[in-house]
Amino acid sequence: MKVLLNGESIQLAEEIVTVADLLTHYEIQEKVVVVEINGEILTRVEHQSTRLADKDRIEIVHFVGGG
Amino acid sequence: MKVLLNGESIQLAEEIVTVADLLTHYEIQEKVVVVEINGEILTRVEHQSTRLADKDRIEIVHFVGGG
Amino acid sequence: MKVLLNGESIQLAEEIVTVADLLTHYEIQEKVVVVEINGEILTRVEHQSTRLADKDRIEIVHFVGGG
Amino acid sequence: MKVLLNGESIQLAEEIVTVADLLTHYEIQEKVVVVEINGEILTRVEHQSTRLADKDRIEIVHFVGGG
Amino acid sequence: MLKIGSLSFQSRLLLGTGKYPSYEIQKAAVEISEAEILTFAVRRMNIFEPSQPNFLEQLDTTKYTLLPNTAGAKTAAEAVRIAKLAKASGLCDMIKVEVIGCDKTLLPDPVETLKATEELVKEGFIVLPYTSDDVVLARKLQEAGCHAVMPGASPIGSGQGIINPVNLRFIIEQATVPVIVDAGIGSPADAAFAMELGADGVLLNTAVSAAKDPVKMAKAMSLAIEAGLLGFEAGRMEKKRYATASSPKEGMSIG
Amino acid sequence: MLKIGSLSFQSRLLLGTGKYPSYEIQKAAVEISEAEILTFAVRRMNIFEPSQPNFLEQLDTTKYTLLPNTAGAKTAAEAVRIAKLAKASGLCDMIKVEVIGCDKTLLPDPVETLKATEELVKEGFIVLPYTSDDVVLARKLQEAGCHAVMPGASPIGSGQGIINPVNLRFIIEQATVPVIVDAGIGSPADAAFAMELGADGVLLNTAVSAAKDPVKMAKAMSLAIEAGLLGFEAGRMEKKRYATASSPKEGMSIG
Amino acid sequence: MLKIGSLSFQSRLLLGTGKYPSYEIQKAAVEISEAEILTFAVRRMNIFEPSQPNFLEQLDTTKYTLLPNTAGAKTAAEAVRIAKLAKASGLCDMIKVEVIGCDKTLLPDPVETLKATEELVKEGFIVLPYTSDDVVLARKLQEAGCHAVMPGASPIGSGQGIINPVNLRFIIEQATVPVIVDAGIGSPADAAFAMELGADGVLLNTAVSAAKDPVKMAKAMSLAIEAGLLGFEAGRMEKKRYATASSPKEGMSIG
Amino acid sequence: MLKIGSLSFQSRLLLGTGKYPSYEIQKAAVEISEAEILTFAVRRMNIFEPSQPNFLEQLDTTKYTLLPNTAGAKTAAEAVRIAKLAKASGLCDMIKVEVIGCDKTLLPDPVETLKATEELVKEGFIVLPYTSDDVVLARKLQEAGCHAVMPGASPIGSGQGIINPVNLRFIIEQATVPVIVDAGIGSPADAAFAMELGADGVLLNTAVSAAKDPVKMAKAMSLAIEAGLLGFEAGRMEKKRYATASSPKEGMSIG
Repeated sequence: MKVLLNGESIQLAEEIVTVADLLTHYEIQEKVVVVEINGEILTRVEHQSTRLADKDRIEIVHFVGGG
Repeated sequence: MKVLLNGESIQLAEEIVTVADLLTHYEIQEKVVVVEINGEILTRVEHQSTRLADKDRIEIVHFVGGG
Repeated sequence: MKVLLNGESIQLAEEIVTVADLLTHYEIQEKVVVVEINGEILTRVEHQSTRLADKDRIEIVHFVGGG
Repeated sequence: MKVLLNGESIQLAEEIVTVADLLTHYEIQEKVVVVEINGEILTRVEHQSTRLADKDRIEIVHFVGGG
Repeated sequence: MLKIGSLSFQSRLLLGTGKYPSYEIQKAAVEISEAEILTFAVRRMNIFEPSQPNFLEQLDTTKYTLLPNTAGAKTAAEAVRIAKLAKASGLCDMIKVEVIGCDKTLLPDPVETLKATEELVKEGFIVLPYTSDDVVLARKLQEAGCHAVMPGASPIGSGQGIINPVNLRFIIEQATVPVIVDAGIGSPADAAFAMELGADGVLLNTAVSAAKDPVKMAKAMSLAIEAGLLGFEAGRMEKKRYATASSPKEGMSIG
Repeated sequence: MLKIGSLSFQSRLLLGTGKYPSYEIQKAAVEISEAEILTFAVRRMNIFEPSQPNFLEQLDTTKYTLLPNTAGAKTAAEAVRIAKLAKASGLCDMIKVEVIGCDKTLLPDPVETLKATEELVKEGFIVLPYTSDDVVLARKLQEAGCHAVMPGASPIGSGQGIINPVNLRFIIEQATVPVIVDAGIGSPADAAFAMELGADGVLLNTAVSAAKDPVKMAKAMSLAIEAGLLGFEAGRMEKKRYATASSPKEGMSIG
Repeated sequence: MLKIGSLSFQSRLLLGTGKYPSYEIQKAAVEISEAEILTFAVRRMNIFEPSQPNFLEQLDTTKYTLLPNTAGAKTAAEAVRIAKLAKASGLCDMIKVEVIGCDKTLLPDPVETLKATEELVKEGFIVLPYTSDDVVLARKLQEAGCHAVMPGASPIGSGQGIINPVNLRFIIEQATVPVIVDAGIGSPADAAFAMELGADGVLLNTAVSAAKDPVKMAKAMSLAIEAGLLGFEAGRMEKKRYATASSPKEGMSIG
Repeated sequence: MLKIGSLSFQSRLLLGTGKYPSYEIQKAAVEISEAEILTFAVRRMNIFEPSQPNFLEQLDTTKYTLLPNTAGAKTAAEAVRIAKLAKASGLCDMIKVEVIGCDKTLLPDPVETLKATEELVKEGFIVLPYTSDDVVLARKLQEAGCHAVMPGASPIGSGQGIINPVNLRFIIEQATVPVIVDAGIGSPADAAFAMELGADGVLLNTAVSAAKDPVKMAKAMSLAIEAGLLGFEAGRMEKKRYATASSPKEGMSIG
């Protein structure tokens, strides 16, 4: 399926079904990240259970240095 | 009639019918004053035409020195 | 003999012969003081050997709190 | 004769005899200048009467903009 | 020329009318100051006592523009009401929005000041809000359509002068309407400094009325404001960390 | 009236004549400033080149009092010599003693300045020493008989304004001769502030000559100095830590 | 002890984590500073490039309290969203509300900051709004239930120190929650001064990260904040206009 | 390490011993301050009354370096005599030259201070003159061979802090001996600022002895001086006129 991932239109591989799969694909499953889908913010526990759908708007954010 | 004039309850003499009468009574008809009756602000021209009624809440204000 | 001691004219007892005697008399022989006689500043060792003479101008000073 | 004029060694023409001649030669006789010869400061009136001598150290100064 | 709304003024000094030792002194001070805009407060009249003289009556109101303030208001609603009372006098349609949020510091309430400004602009007033030196708030007041912003130099009547020139400069740099420094000016140097920062005018009261000689101080202020304006226009020299001689180096080692 | 020695002046502004963009601008600035005292430096004349114009020649020297400085001197002896050279011109018997002790800061040498002052007073000059804001040194210069003390506000040509008003006030409080704030003034507000502190006059150069528009700045300075003087005479309001209303509290809670 | 919401902290220094020369230096600086609260920004992850190291990963997050900011937000809505994203990490429920209203000065938007604070308090966050030194706004933020107010000393990253101590003192005097001076601190003296005014803490970043030696500066800041706190508690001497001898007058005229 | 003459000290704080509420408090303050150099005054002893306790007796004089001052002297001759009296105690060969030229401001006499310094250097003393912030005078004192220069921050006992950082910086930039800021320090921030300017040490008395809690203030001062020194060594960030974000711009517009 096709999703909008951090502002870029991406064609996802078939095996990427859940948010957890997506994070694993980008090798950030271990990192401190927060995922928002179509404006809905997910908690960590929801990563496993949340299935992706075509046209999803996905945001993956993290903490960076700031004042 | 009885009115609330600048916060004080006053018994008005019979001959005081209009706002203009009231100003004359207090000898301030020549002064720069603004009259508010029951929350309604009057223009100068309305002083003549506006009749007072029992229980009216009347405010008479003016300009004083200020910064 | 008569001396001027710290600005006051004093009649010294006969037994006061040296500066050391003087300090003992005033019970300050143990204290940190500096003695000046007629404008001459004495070191501690000179207290014993210095004899007083009539009309001597004697100053006894010490350290006090200061900034 | 040879003089030291404002720091430069100068051979003066024969006809330059007095300080006044010198100022005229340099066309500054009209200007506000002060002349010092061998450390002696001259007043304006002395310009006429003061004769130059060989090896004189001559300074000619004036007013310039300053704070 | 100071332009506020449709009006133009020669003088950059807006003068308050409170707390003068006497009306005679006040009149002389107002005249010598050459101020064209005078502020007033609106108050309940004391009609039950023999009428006291009132400064306004002694003034040729055709010669001055009156700038009533909303002093006393603690909310936008109160400010709007006072503004309407003032306007009903038929003498003015300018209003100085002053909504105090703290009795001890007499500093303005940013939220209520903005609200009052928005409403009074809608009502067709010429609106001059007294504000803190909050830079973004000043811009919001502009966006609300006010006709001048009046940031304080320091607390009202404190005479502490300009505490924060940085914020004032920021407000002035982004201003689309005149900036009038209001409150806290204590001396002519303060007033000149405000103008040097690029302000369009200065509003003051206590600095004149509480001076030992208010008339002389009024003159001093009007001169200082002109001096500061000219200084701003003339473009001041740059500050340098070290010294630079004003007398030339050439021909210095004489003889 | 500013009285220095036997002379009296209407203007409190003493103007330097260095570093103007052109003589035309300088002439206009001098005129509009209404200064009556102009400073100059004494330099070796460049006689070997075709004569350049000289500002002094273009000046009606009967209308101005010349105040030559001893800039360039690093010792009392050099200062005394320059003073004598200046006096020999027959144009002036006033001298600004300026003995610099540090090339980077152009700050004065207190010891040599005092020595030069003592000697020049003996020689009958009217002596105006440029000094630091050292309070006791200012008094010693007075005791030496100088006719005015001229403490610096900040380094020459730095335009940093008055860094230490405390010392200036002390100098003024104990002054028996006029105090003229010299050096460091950068803007009209600085000049007004100097006068508000009680100074008798201000000497400046770069603030005018290095402004983008020197003529306009000259006017600004003369207005600012008058404003500051009037402000000092008028007696400024006291500074207060907290605010005090300028509008009355009575009759505030309307309706 | 600094108490914010339900949490207590030994250290009064809140440290920003932006713009350090290297993670090694940053780690050393954080440690030596003894800060317990570290600020972070929330940003879109660059997932398409090989992952870069991230400071947070190298931090024992059990030892520190994370204070994410809403930098980047220009409206209350954006700030609220960023706050929720931060909280969803499960690492923190504190938020620094930062709604910028001006890109050039990075000064906060008072209206949006207040709105965001109200909403985030309702949402159960521990809310620390970064605000201007507007005194009344600070009180409104308190009334909105924020857990600390964080007025700026001067513009973010400017290092200009405390420009307006008067307003800061007013904010502190009427504070019912901790006051943390945020933004503009440039040197240890600035930080000490903030604490001497009675602040409960200081938040800084650039003063440490942009120092030539950030680690040493981090130590300096932590000492300065302790010094300022002790100085405030010790009760400083009164300022006097004139001098008063510290050595006794008695027995001075010796001999 | 602070090196004065042949001696070296860990602490940068020189502490005065005047005007403490009690000897107990003074002892505790001296200890916690970690000062190694203590100043004293020399006074005529009151031998005709029962002896009062004396702070010096209660001090382990082997642990501290005594720095007697010449307070009370108005001439170089008087200062030299007091210095010799102090040295004759056998306890010290350091002397703080303090020749006051004005009773109201307690500011030093530059000429007599220089004279006394020259003579005492010849006599073999370790000489630390208290001086104004006159930059050239400071250099002359160095040239006279003094072992440290001690410019005042503001009048003795006034607690006004550093009025003129510009002159202090100049003095420090051209110093060939340690510069110790003496007099006028009122708070820890003042002390930190002095060190940030590059001073080698700070001498204070009233700031500690007149604090409500002198012991706590002594601790605050010792921390502040260390903070300021580290801050100076760390190299502070540059001041900027406008703001610069500490959070990154990248990835800001989320979603």
